[in-house]
Amino acid sequence: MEDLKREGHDFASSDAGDMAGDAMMGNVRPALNLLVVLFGMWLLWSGHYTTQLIGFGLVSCLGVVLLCWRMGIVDREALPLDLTWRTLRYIPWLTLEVVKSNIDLAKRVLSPRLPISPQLVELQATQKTDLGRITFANSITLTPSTVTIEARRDGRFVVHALAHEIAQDLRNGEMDRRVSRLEKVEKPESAS
Amino acid sequence: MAGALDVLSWACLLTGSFFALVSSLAMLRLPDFYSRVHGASITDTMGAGLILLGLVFQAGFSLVTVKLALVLMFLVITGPTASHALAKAAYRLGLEPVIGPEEEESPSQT
Amino acid sequence: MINLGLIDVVLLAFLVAITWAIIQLRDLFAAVMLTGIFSLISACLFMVMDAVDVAFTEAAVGAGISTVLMLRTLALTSGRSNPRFNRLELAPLLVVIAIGAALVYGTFDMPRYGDPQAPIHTYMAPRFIEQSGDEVGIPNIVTSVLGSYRSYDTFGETTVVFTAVIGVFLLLSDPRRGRRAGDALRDDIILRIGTKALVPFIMVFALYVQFHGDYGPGGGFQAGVIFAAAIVLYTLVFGLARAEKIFRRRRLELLVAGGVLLYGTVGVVSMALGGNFLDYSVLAHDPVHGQHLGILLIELGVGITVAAVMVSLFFLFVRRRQV
Amino acid sequence: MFAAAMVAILVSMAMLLVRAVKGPTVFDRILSVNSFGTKTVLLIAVLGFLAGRPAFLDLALVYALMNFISTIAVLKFTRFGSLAGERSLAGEHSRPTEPQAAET
Repeated sequence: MEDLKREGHDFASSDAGDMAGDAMMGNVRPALNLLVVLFGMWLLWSGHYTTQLIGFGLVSCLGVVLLCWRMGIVDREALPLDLTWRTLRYIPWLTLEVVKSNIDLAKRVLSPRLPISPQLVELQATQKTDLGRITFANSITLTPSTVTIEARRDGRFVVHALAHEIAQDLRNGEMDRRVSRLEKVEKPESAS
Repeated sequence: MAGALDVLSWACLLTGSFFALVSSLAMLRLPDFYSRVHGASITDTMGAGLILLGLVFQAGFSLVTVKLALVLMFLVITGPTASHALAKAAYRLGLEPVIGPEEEESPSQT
Repeated sequence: MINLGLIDVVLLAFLVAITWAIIQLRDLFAAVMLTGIFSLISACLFMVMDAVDVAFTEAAVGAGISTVLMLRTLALTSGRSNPRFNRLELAPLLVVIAIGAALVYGTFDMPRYGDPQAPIHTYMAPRFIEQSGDEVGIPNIVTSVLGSYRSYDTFGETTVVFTAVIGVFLLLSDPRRGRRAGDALRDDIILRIGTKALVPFIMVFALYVQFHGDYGPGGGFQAGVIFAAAIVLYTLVFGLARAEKIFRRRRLELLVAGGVLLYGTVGVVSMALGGNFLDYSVLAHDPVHGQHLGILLIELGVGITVAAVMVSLFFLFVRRRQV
Repeated sequence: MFAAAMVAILVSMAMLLVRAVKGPTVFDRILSVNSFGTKTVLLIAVLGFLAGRPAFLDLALVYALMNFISTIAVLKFTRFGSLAGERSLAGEHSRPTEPQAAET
């Protein structure tokens, strides 16, 4: 809740981002996670299992993790592994929403009358972390007929919706609640 | 069994192609930039998803399946990110969206 | 293959339409966008002709890096083409028509596409196809040819890249440049997290392309460009100032030279071991292993040089003061 | 069946081409190019199966990748007039933080 009190201006928040950039140094766990995932990807993608190539893969992944560490982009945000299990329950729901929305949009586009009425919707998202807000924002964008235009750190969203009732659905906030539930168990980390 | 898979795969490919077409049609028909973003995101989700799924059924379970899944995952991550960045940039630069009437029934402009 | 024939025709028609549109448009930004589409379609054409390695390069360079550089150039000029050049000039038109006619006439003498009797298919190609498996021992013949049989050419090409970038360094490195720190797009949380998540995977993919050139399409050149693209993405989102702290100019310059040097060293070492320049067979106890090692090393050299060159070029263009 | 998918993708590419040429705003063009890139990825994947060479998928991934990066680059260009983003962030181009057309 304290999070929401902060004045949210997106542009001014770059300082906070900078601090996050320095604070993430010394965070070993995400680096190990990244290494494991990258190496797993290498094995899946490669398909050639000679000692030489696996060796190259290991060296490559290690090198990339070190470089990314130096670049300051290795942190929990980038690879939210611990969210995965709860996310797995969210993905089917989202997929269904996306499919429904696709069919609805296709009907609108194919109808000769073109029954649309674009709206701008302002929302107050209830997620407490950057990652949660991003999940929400991307879920909105992934669903055709809604696009996130602004996603501010204080949770104020501006969304473009293609029709009145789609905007109404969004205001009802089911997606918001579901995404918020994803981060429920976490300790509410203040955004870095 | 193989026949059923084939039918499934064809159905996916055809539906996916249909959505790809609808997406482009939406890009042509919808009245302004912001609504066209919705059209583009049909390709990113249903179009790509179904076509790649159709190919997965063709490939059976192999490394190719994994690669297809990863390509799809990549598209699903980058698609919305790019759409959002684009819409945001347009909004920040002051491109005004066409706002439709509140009631659903009235015909839209343009 | 009726389907592929159809695809050829459609894609070529697209190319013609785009070219026409590019000529007609006065808005240079729109022209750059259309050039991007042009290169996407050309790469599809390469694919249809089964030239996967070429399509790979076109994808990496044409669709990605060159758009960025063109946009950057556009930022230094005005956004519209000069209407003065809009008039129809007779003399240039005649010259263009004459040259075009000569070229078309020239194609009459060329063998049909895919003709097995064409000279190019009867001269060296059969030997490469039949013997590269025994001599070089690598499934991807393109890599065998580029990396081993024609490694002189490839060495030359790498040197050309090296020389070109030295020219650009001399032209664009303005010591009086105004350094302005830009925070870039980092304030956008969505873009920031997306980039954080993607960059490591892009880099690993680049290295995959680097080391799997033996088996599939790819190799040092493509890998270098993809790796550079990851750094470009990072720079775009996190800002030039931060990127330059990690990829220091001095180090990039060393890498640009280092890659070419690695390539050349392989050649010199093979001479020292009693072979010809760039004859890898002497590098190990049995020739096939030697070939493997040689190709691996020179591809690595090419990759390093290309990646460093691309990143340096990008930094130079971005740093350039707006006139 | 691959052929049908191919034809559909080609036709939709043609429609996107029209949008890219017509504009009218820069954003429409960028959007068209981005969508065109996605269609290219799909076309390459389908072509790979048609030609029986699923190795094409590596290429499809490169396309998806380059498409994303060039879209971001183009965006930076239109937002700040330069890739480094030097122009002041709250400068002439940013709009007031309050959206004008909000819901009632």
